[in-house]
Amino acid sequence: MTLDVAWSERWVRRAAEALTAARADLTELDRQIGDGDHGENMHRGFQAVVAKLDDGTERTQVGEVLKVVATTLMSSVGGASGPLYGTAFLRASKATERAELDGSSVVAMLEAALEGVTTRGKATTGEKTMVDAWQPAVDAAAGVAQDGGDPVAVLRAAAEAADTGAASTIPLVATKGRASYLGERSAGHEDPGARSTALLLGAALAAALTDEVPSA
Amino acid sequence: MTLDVAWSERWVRRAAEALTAARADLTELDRQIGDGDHGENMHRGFQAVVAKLDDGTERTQVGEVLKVVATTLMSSVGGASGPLYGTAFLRASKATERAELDGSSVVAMLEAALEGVTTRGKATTGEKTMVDAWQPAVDAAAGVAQDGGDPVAVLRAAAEAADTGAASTIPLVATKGRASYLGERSAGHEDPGARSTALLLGAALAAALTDEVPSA
Amino acid sequence: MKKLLDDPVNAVADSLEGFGLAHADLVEVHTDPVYVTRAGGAVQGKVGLVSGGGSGHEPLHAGFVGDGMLDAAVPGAVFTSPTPDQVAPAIQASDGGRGVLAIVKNYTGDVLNFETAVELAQAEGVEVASVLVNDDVAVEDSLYTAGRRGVAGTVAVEKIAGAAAARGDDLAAVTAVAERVVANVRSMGVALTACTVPHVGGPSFDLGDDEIEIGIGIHGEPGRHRQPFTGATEITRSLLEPVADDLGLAPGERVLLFVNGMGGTPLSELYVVYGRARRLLEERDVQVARSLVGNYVTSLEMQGASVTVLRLDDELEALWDAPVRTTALHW
Amino acid sequence: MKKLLDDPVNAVADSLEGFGLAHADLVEVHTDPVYVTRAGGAVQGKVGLVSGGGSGHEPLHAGFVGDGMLDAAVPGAVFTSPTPDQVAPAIQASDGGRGVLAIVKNYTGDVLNFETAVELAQAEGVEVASVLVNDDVAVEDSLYTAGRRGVAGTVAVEKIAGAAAARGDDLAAVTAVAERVVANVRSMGVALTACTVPHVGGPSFDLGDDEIEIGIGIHGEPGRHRQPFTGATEITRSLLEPVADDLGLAPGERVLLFVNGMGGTPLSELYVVYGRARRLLEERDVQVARSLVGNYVTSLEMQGASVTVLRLDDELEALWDAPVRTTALHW
Ligand SMILES: Nc1ncnc2c1ncn2[C@@H]1O[C@H](COP(=O)(O)OP(=O)(O)O)[C@@H](O)[C@H]1O
Ligand SMILES: Nc1ncnc2c1ncn2[C@@H]1O[C@H](COP(=O)(O)OP(=O)(O)O)[C@@H](O)[C@H]1O
Ligand SMILES: [Mg+2]
Ligand SMILES: [Mg+2]
Ligand SMILES: [Mg+2]
Ligand SMILES: [Mg+2]
Repeated sequence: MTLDVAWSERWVRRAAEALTAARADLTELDRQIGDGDHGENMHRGFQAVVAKLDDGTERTQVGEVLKVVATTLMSSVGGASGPLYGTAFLRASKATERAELDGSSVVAMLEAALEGVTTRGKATTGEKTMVDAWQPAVDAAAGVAQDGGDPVAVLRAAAEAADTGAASTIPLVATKGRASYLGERSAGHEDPGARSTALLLGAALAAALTDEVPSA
Repeated sequence: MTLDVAWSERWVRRAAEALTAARADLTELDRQIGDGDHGENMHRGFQAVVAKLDDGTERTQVGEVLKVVATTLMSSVGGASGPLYGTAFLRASKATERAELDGSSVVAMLEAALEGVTTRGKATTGEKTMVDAWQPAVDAAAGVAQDGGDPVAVLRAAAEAADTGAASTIPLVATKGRASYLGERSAGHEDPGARSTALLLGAALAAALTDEVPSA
Repeated sequence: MKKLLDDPVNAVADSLEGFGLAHADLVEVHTDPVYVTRAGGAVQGKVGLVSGGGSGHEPLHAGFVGDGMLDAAVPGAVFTSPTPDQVAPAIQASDGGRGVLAIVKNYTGDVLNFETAVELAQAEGVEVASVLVNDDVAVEDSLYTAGRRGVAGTVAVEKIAGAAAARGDDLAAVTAVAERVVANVRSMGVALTACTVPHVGGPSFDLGDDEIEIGIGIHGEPGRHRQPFTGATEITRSLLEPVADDLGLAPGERVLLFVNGMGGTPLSELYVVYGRARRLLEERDVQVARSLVGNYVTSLEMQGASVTVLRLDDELEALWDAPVRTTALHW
Repeated sequence: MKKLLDDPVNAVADSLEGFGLAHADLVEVHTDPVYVTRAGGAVQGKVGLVSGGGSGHEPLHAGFVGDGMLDAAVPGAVFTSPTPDQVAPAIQASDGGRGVLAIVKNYTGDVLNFETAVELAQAEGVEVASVLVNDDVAVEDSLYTAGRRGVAGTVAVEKIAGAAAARGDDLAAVTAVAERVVANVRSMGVALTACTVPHVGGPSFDLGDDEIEIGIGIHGEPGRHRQPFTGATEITRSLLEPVADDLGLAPGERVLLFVNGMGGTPLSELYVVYGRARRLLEERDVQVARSLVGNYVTSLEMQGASVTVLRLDDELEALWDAPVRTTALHW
């Protein structure tokens, strides 16, 4: 399957679906070590994105779709995750100004997204943030691409690494974001933003595996 | 046993003891149909009375003791019960300006007290107030005195009638005091003021049956 | 029970001590007996205004002591009216030579204790009048009850009578204006939760997770009936309609709309209720000319609110607008 | 969950609608995007002041819009910072030709969203400066945290910077005075209960019947540690001491003492805490020259309080005393 504009739209719709399904779970994770709004924030944001996508505009580049995601998240999410994901998708959109992505463009997209997150948030791995999902995703994707993997294999590596990365935040003590206020008490809980990153990349993979578009 | 000044002091101390023991129960009754302070009010009032009694003054008339009760309740209880009991004891003190009470003076004392309550509170029997304890107490006492009963027998009749009277308030719908705000919902609960009246008269009887003075 | 108190027995005294320290420019807290006067004492040549009642309704009444409102407030124990020996000196301390108006909420306890206090103060040569506030439409006003309770409408009575006294009205005129407010103000309240009286230690009534009490007073007492929780719009309607009906509001009339919090409800929710109540009044073609939203007559930490409507005329509106400088109301 | 709301999704919008209707003389509520400005818009020739953040802290910030304080406030969703496209127009609407100061509480979300908004407003030609409020001593300020949070001290920053702007200071001077407040103000809070975010429907954390959370923020987040409930004196000590120590208060210094309620605590208890805190300061020979007690920076209906101390000098004291006319602060 090719990672074209239609794929990117399916990605967004699958992401919206996945985040709505995980709304309560993400909020519960955030309730444990944050302020209990991450599920609501991501749900609100991606519902707005989907509404925007349906505005009838024809889009010919993957980057155009990702730019809609970026600007809509920026203006509808708020909180820490709004600007972080907004910037991630803005950078990613600039790296994907093309009709179709090959393996190395997927890597470029993920690298740009990660760079967006770290530029804004100044976090590195091990600080119990979404970076702990993005960074391994980028690394794994780059490895598979280097070995000549096809774009779907690259995405799969990214999604799986993000999932493992999110789970790896559980024992960590947060030093960035709201969870850092808890100090040692932040250990023992998964970071909600790392989990939502894993969900986003999982949705990208799912959209690449089937043509089916989830119903709104 | 004679109902002398020593008896009246024992009465006050026993009353204080009984009200402190019933503090939580009276408050619970008041919580059901009022504002949950009657136990606290009576406890606070009679603690103040006992403190006042211990001021070293020598008292030669029952009325002097009851006047201490009256003025102290008036200035330390507040709420509805403060002025009602205050006036009751003030009138009772005027009816007992003597060193010792016979049967008919006990009746006169109780009649004066009831008159104090009704003058201030304007309630009659059946309105679910302390009048439903005072009125049968007066009636029963008058009956026994008329039949030539001794003062202790008169007191016993009053105490027993007050107890039955208090219990008789349970099915009533209140039309006076805070409980009247509840309308029909006030039925099914005993009136706290009627109960405290029964406790007061029970203490008067107990003080007449033994010389023992409860320890503070 | 978790409360920011030490010994519950000293709750009122400890709180008043802090209140007096925080606002020494405006108030003076007297102890033994306990009452609060404005700093500097009575204003000579002005009718004095005194109110009081059980504690637990803060900022009522001590929060309304100051320029343009009360000269003294008398706090009793929590939810228990003060005693005559507290009220009488407060009345005397408020006399600036033109008499004193006592503003009494209609509860048996308050009425009886103020009655005696007024007699005591009169015996000391002070001219004293009283006005009874009974704005709570949740209670039937009939021969078969103790009459309507005084609740949040008390703020309007104290503010407007205070302004009348401040402009120099004599005792009869201040009393008349206070009575005019009483005649034109109505309230009704709802509880979402009960409150816990410090010395009791448990909730004042038991309410299910999805139940509310309509027609509560301000003493943690149960309301007139219990119903399932609906939402702000429905609840506001069940408070506003009886109030407006009882007042007999006619199209074109002007009112003050006052949404009062019971202590534990966030301000943001009070504004939701305010918006709903305003819409209902506008549907009746009643004009909301003045507004007040906040926690002014509370029941400790109870969650809930009351809606108060005061029918305005030019004079009441001007007196409402007159300057006031107290710890809780200031313009 | 029982709250005086209809659909939780509209909680902020519904509340703001009521707020705007109740206070049309002071504020104007804008929708799409959502922000609040003072009625009549920017004051020409005055530096504009804008603040904002998640909702649920009412009266912060919209309650401080008015003469002598903020020109605009930007409320986000409950406990979620507003978006740049809300903040940027609020900044532009506050520009009276002498630039705008954005007062930002130090949370990653607020910082990032305001950052972008400031860039957007600057791109539209507005001169904008920012100040970060980070008064919460419960959080270690180190390389290993997101830094201290901004909590109740924000009120002092907004009041004093507002007074500096009102007296005609230029943007650099207003910014400098705001930074001076930030450098001299510290806070610490305690929760007796958690709060319930409307769209979550359950408590923000679970606390036992006899437990309290020391070092909470204002977003319903858990605190720094949990301990058994003691009483007001002990709890106040555990809040006041870290604040005073961190400020390095010396004998003879003058301070503002601000006891802030978290929304669900009765005013009477806040005064108990105030009295205790004052005594502790006096033991250190620190003079409490100014006081504020009330629910100003809240966490919905959370029960609890915070203690804030601001070191005063003559200028800060005069700016604190300068007239202010907002819905929540008025003198
Ligand atoms: N500095 C940062 N760098 C990267 N990610 C961060 C940073 N700060 C917070 N996050 C992420 O944001 C998530 C929280 O998002 P959200 O709950 O929506 O916002 P808020 O913390 O403002 O309530 C965290 O779980 C974390 O993954
Ligand atoms: N008008 C009245 N006449 C007689 N007794 C009354 C009247 N009103 C109230 N009471 C009595 O007072 C009792 C309540 O006293 P208390 O709880 O101490 O005062 P409050 O009602 O002010 O809280 C009631 O149970 C009732 O017996
Ligand atoms: Mg969050
Ligand atoms: Mg009672
Ligand atoms: Mg009472
Ligand atoms: Mg948030």
